[in-house]
Amino acid sequence: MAEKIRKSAKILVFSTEKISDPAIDMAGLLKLHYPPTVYTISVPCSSGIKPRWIMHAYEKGFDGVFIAADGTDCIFGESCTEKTGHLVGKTHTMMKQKSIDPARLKMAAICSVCSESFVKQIKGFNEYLLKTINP
Amino acid sequence: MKKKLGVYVCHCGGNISDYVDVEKVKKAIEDEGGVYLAKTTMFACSDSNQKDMVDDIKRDDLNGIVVASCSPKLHLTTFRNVSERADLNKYNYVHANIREQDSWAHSNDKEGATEKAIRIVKAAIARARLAEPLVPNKIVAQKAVAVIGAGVAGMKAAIALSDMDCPVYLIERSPFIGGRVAQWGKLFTSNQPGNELVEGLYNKLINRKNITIFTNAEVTSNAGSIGDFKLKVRVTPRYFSGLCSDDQLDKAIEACPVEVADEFNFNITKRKAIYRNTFSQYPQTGVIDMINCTRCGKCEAICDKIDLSQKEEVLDLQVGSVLMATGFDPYTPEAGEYGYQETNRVVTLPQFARMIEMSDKKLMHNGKEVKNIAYIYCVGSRQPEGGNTYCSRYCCTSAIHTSVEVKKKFPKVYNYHFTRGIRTYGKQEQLYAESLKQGDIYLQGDEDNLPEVVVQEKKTLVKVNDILSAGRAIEVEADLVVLVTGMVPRADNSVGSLFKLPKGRDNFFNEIHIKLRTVETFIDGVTIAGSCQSPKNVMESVNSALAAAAKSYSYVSKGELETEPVIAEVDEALCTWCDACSTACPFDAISMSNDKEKAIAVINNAVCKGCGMCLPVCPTDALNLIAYSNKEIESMIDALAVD
Amino acid sequence: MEIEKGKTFKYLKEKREVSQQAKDGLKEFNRIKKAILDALKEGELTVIQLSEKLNMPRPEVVYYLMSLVKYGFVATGEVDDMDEYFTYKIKQ
Amino acid sequence: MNGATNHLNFDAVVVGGGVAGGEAALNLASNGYKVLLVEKELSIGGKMIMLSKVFPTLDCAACITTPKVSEISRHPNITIYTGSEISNINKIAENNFEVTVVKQPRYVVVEDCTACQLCEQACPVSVPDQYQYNMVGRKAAFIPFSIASPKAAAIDIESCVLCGACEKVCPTHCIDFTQEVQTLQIDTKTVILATGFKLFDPLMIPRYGFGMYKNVITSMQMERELAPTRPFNTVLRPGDGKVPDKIAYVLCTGSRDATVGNPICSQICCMYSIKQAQLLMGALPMADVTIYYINIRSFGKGFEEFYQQAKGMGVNFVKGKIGKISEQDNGNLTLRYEDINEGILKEADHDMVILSVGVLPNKDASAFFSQDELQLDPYNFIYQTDELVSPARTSIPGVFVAGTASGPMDIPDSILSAGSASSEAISYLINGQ
Repeated sequence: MAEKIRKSAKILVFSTEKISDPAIDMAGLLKLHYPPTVYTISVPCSSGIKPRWIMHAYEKGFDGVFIAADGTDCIFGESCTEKTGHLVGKTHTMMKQKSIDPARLKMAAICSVCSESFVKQIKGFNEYLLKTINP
Repeated sequence: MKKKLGVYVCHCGGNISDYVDVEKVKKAIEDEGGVYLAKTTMFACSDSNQKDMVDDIKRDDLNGIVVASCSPKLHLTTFRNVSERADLNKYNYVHANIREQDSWAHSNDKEGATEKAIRIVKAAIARARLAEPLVPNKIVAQKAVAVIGAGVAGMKAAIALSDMDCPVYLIERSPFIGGRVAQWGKLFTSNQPGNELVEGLYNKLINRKNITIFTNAEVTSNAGSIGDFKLKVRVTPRYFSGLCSDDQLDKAIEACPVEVADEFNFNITKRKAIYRNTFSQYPQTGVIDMINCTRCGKCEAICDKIDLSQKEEVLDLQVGSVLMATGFDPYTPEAGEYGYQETNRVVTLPQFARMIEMSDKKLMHNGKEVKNIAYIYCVGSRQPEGGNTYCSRYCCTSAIHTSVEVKKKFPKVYNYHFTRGIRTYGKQEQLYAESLKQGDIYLQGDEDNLPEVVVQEKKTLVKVNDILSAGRAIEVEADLVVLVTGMVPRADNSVGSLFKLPKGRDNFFNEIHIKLRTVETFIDGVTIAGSCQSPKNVMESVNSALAAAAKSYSYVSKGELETEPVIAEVDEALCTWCDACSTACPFDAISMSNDKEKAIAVINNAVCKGCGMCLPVCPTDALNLIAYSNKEIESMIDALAVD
Repeated sequence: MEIEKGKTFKYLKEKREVSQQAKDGLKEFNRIKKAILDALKEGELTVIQLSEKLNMPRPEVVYYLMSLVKYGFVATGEVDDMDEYFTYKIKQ
Repeated sequence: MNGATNHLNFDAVVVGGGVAGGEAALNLASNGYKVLLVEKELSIGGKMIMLSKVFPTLDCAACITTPKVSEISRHPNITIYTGSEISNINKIAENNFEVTVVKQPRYVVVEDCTACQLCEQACPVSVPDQYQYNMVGRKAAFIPFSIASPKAAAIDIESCVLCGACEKVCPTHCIDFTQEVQTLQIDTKTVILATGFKLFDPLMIPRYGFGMYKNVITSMQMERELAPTRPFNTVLRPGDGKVPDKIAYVLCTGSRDATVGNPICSQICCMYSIKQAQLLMGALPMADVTIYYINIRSFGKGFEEFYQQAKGMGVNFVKGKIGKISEQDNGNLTLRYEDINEGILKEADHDMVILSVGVLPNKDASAFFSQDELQLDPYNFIYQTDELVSPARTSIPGVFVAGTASGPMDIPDSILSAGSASSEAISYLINGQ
């Protein structure tokens, strides 16, 4: 299938309502730009993201999925990081079974004011994904 | 039920429509399944539009609403309330963020931003199609507030809450209450000494039956949340079982062999391991600092009210809200910063304030009378590189006030101010005028031209290229250099982490919205007051304390609170009880039930916080979070993915 | 007197005199409105051109022109090559 | 109905419907107290509702004010009188005040008005629009501004020629010229004064040429030019409709200036000027913006960073005192100033000058009290008798002050001060002292 060269990768971000979503809001407030093909769905806590949702995103054509995790700031408890890591591991296994590059799933802890870090991470992720889309 | 949706796309007076073609967005979504009406609006949040929405919902029997505007943090509640006023269950309202996460973030790409807006709105529509009416959970709110920190903000907040008939626990980490104000001399503008101010507040506090004061007390853990915080408070004993007479206490202090730096005087003097309050601190009794005490028993022998066998206690408190008033630390300069610690001729402003308080007749330092005083401003604030970028707000006024007071007390001194532009905002300007009138000299540098302190054996020089006199190099030989240090967040602010309080870029506790919601935090039920939020002077701290008290009170006053009905639910058909979910739950909200034919998991609705940690661990996908079901999330992904 | 709904202005007219200033102001506005609209009938003009044509100070032209834009009689045209002055035209 | 008086009871009367008064009223109302909010203007929202965006977040002012305003206007415990003024407040005893309110006729039945604007279209009269700081006209039958609350028409009777055109077109027959001035007697237990501030009138400094040179405007006029509901639909100079490209700000206009009777700092002008400069750079990417200042006072949370951000965007900051402004033939302006950094006199040309006008006291409040004395401070702001410990207290127990009525402050400080006043008022209501 001939595809035209894409300017930016399609990325689904899972953010968390109290921690990383405010950081993504603040990135907008500070006019820190990132590709407009980055879409956010926010959930209460990153450790509640189901692997099947992530797999669904790849099936529907997303190039990458980014989990903007709570990290140790999580209001639901410190086990959040470990549990989010665990669900990422589980998803990686599922991705391998479907021959999807595990690097197309990325997780980073984004604190409530980590706007710059978010934009940096997303830009890096976008560049990586673009290389795999437009070889 | 087939959905009849109303969709409103907001211009936000240009904030959105300057970058997103809102008419195009409206056109693109009006034929989506379920959309009955689609409109654009200048300000979705305006009263007139809210009225229109209510009319639309009632007239057309809409059973779902989408507003595409700013972040849901600002207006989710606004539009949920609109739904309720139109007798539509508020959970049938879905918010789409096309400002912070679209028009502003992609202001450099109008086409891309418009395209993204269309998908975001479509995803919200997909979600609204599936939204179910929900009933909020009601929880009991404990009618009591814990105020953490007994400086002027904490004391004032406690009194205000008490006046509103709300029981208060006032928890202070140090052995004495009074905070930073107790360490200060005369205060601008009233010229009331800090100790008198503290005394007035303390007398009010101890007369209130519904205020319980804990000193030497620290919150060590927190379980629970808004309405019902369960705190553990560790109270370190004072090692006094009653009052010793003044005479006995003096003798006991004299007998103590341990000498340590006195933090009340910013380490410029020493104190014993057993010590008494200074006259500005309360309660007016002694205390033993067990970290430094050697338990030699000499003091115990002098007064029988001294009891080294007292043990620390851990108390359990239950409160509906927590008010944080943990204050600030004065910035401590690095060794060598403007000569700090290179010579004892360099001190900080708080140390200098204590020196003035403790001297009379002549201002002496190191056995020499002080004549020339050089004040260096913005130490630890507005740092050009790294460090603290913010302005500490109180210090210009405070330094000038100190220079005016020192001149009044010791008319022979000369004040030289090395500033970066004086910021005596508002009425404080009068003080600057007063200082100029008494003959103080002002010199100014800027971020590329900071003053320099040259420490020589016999003298200390302060130099700057003064921009007020066309950059002329000026130097002053100073008997004393006063570093006007700013405010920094408390070095040990671990109590904030217990409540997961978010911090800002400056590391002070962060409010929800700097303009209109300054005392609320993202953690429901926790408010912030005074200088733990940002640098403030006394009046500003008191105003914020009272505002925070009113807010905390509103959480607990009704005895009941509504919480989000977003909790986990179990698909009984799929559940095969394997215990994975109950292990994952951080709140012990899941247990096994044998009531049905098979063992299944049940959720305790009152305890479940709706984090969803149990979701991914279920091997049979039997768990869902209400409003975040597979269907809802996957239909949003579908809408976002469409090319 | 009988007060008729929808014609209550008659009631107030009996009781209150309309100030001369208000009457003069209305006359003046109508005169300037007509002058500006007549001038624009012949084509789009900038504030400076209008000012010369009507022999009216520029600030006054701005004020009345902007009012007429607000009331829906005049529309803003294009800006010149230097991005300095807009032209204004009759709203169709 | 002529001269009729009504007796009404409230727990609290809040005077002034700006951000501070609104916040205080909301705090009291949500604790179950019945509040009367008295506003002189035709809309609540004060000066904030007229602003473009707010520092340091650059949120649009309307976006954060309108929901608050709508919460206030819908609250079941709050009654609002707009177009109304206090004529007298008498303290009878603790928790017992008699307040006289004079309500001017709006000549429109607010409940029936749908804000359809047909009356506005029909009205033949055009007079300067005070809500656009006279930069454009408005009708005698008019809706004050698009986000006004209540959003309803009003008749400016002074300018009305009583032609009846508005009544003829009004579909709901809500225009009513039979309305009279109403005098209302109100019993209340406590009073909060949130009477706000006045802007310095730069006519008092003739050397700046305001009024004479049309391209010299005030910062509030620029605020309107930048707001979503702006008078010109873009930034233009009022002298000839040119898009400006060399813009100057003159800070401390009427502040820190004993010669005009206001020696104190207005606390907000540095920041709003820096904000406007940032907005101008956004709206007119080619524009040059210079700020002439004595000291930049960016002292609040996030302010210094905002100042640095403006520098980074290319706003010029010149430490200099403006001596005189003169006009050239093309409407451009020459600023003569003392460059403090270099210690010499200089001249610079700009095509538009914005005077960053300061905050002056609104002296209305002291006239409300005929029996008791409401003390003012040396600058004529309401005196805070216990400024450090109970900043909301005034010289009359039971009367509290909120917001800029007690001195210059920005929006967050006004909100906090309103929180403080309402908290003290609640204590007073409960304890009766």
